[in-house]
Amino acid sequence: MHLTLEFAGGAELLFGKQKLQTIDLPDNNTSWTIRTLLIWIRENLLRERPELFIQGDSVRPGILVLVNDTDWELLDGLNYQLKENDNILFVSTLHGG
Amino acid sequence: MHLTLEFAGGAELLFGKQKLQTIDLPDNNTSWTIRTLLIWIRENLLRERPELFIQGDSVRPGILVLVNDTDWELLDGLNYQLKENDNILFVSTLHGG
Amino acid sequence: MTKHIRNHSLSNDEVQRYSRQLILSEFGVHAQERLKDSSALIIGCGGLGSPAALYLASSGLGRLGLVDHDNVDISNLHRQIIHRETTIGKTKVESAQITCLQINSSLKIDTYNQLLTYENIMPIVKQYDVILDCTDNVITRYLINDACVLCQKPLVSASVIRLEGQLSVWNYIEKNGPCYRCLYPQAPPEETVSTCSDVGVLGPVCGTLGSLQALEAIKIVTKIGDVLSNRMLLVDGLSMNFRTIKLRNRQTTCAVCGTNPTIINQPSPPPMNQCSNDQPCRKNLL
Amino acid sequence: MTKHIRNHSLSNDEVQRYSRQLILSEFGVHAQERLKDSSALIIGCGGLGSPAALYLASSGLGRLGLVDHDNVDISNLHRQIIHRETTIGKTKVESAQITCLQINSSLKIDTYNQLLTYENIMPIVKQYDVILDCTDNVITRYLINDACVLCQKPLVSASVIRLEGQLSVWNYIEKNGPCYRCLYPQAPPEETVSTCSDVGVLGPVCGTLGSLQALEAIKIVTKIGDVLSNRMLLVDGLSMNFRTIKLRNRQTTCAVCGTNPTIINQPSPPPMNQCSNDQPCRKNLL
Ligand SMILES: [Zn+2]
Ligand SMILES: [Zn+2]
Repeated sequence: MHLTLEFAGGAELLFGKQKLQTIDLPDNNTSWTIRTLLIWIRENLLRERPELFIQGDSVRPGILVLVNDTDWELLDGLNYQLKENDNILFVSTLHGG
Repeated sequence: MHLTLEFAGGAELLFGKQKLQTIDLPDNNTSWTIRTLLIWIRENLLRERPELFIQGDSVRPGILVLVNDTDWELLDGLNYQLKENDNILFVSTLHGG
Repeated sequence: MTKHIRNHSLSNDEVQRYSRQLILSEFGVHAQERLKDSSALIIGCGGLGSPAALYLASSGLGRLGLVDHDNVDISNLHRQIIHRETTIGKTKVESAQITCLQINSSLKIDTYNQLLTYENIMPIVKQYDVILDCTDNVITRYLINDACVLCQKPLVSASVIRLEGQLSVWNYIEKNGPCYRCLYPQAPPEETVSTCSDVGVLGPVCGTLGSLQALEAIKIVTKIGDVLSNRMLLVDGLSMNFRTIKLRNRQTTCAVCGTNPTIINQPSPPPMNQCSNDQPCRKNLL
Repeated sequence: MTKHIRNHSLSNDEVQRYSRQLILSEFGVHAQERLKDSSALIIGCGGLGSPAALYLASSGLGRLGLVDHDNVDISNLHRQIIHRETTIGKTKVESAQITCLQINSSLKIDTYNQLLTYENIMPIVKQYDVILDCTDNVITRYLINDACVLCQKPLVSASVIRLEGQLSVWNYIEKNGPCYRCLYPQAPPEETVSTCSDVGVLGPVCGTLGSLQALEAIKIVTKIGDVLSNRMLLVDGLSMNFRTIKLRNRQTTCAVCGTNPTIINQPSPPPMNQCSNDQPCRKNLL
């Protein structure tokens, strides 16, 4: 399954400063969800300090997850079933002023 | 054919101040192009002063035409063949400061 | 123009000064009058607060509140365009007030040269129609959010770092909008939070976001346009990528704005995370 | 930090003042030095020019040129945040200079209290590394564009009206970018052109676009980030809609920047349209 992953607000620092990457998840019998995507990201992409991105089976507090520019809370959250060509944006909240 | 038309930079004033409208062009044997779309717009949507939007078979100078956020000059210009669900944006250039 | 409109409360000077807003069809005399009858509180007179204050001061707003407990430092001047070399060492609120009055000497300005606390914030926030969060740390952002929810005030919040910015309006009741806690019920781990002093920021990014905060505040009090609630604008100044994302509504489970709030009488610190080294982080960041 | 970098040209004061930029990993000492060695020309000290000048003045730019033939008027103050009640009646360039020097007294500023013409513009434009079009009429925009192409200068151009804005960088050779004429070989019919004096404008929209102009100018001279060339940013402040559109490249048929240009020695008026009442419109709008 072909997806675009984006990182912003500093989250990209955990991914070699890459703000955008396209990935291909192996097709398997069960569908991919954000939950399983996070596991895949942890195992395949996270170069640094996983606890700065993931907490438990979700993202750590302060990271907002968007699917096609929509808050995952409006979709199924961790259980959202990914679709071909979905765009998943992980944006870390900024606090500076 | 279902299309989204958008107007900005003041061009919307010629269309009842509506910045966005969805339209359905009748399916016919020949495909729709921007050229024929402009004729259709002139006949069906333009309420005011057509010469402030159209000049000859094109848009008047100062109006930029975008198809799916891309300059029509990078596509086929007037001859661009419209596709289902295309977004056509007509933006009038601003000059104020 | 306004000569044709009777019974408006604008003086001749005001008609001249605001003429470019009065003739604006989306704005006009009535919006200008609403603005004149309104008040805004800017919390933080730094990178975001500078342009926000300058544009609100010049717009015809009736009363402007300015909060900051800091003094002007030379390292502010690369981006905090409301301050001057001659105000280095002065309190930021006094420095900001001076510049605002130079633009608009009849503007009513209240200054609060103080740290906001769980005890003092609500009596201040209550006095204004719209609040602008132009601060620079996590704890204060939760503090301001809670106060705005408890006092029923819309909160125009922006944040910037490096060349990025974020903007949203919290607690916009007219649209059942979320508050800050609706999105972030828990504070981020301290190690993931950067400040402008740590990693830097470029001035014009502050100018962009602060100007947009002023714009949203004006739209809120004059009731024109589409307020940026239930949406967040993400700005990346390096790539010039502007993106608007759709956000959740007010959350029934929210600790401060939900149906069974636990935060009721005054703001509360957010639930803190364990640091990644498994030590609790309870720093007083105010 | 900079103590570890030898052979930089920044004074101690500058290191302190610009510290938040020096620590910015995308920026740093080298970008700050490039900025210090660079110059920018702001044409128009009004709604757009005000924030653009304030942010360029505070950023560490080496030399700033300011052009405007007008005097400060009370109707400017609702949006032109660089001017003051006390500078009403002064020339805009002097008024702007005063404020810029208050932020950064060591900034070199050149002021041009004059109308730009086909004859005088090129010798002025030649002296700067990047040009900012903050003007308010069609003819001047073509004039500036032509001069920038002929002098090989990148042109950061913005325009605002009501609550909308547009921004692009013209003649950015590094990306084979288009110039203004590449998009608009013919001037629009006079009747379709509105001015802020006719239909109005809201201050913070100017703040947003002018800040972004300063940002683009800084990116161009320091060579960081992705310059907004071959793209245009459309801003709708009423709906908070931000949209980036992809533009054509430099056009080989362009009258000034194409392969067989007809505009060679100095700028030229654009081809004018017939007015809708079939009278030729050849007003001198300068
Ligand atoms: Zn809430
Ligand atoms: Zn050209």
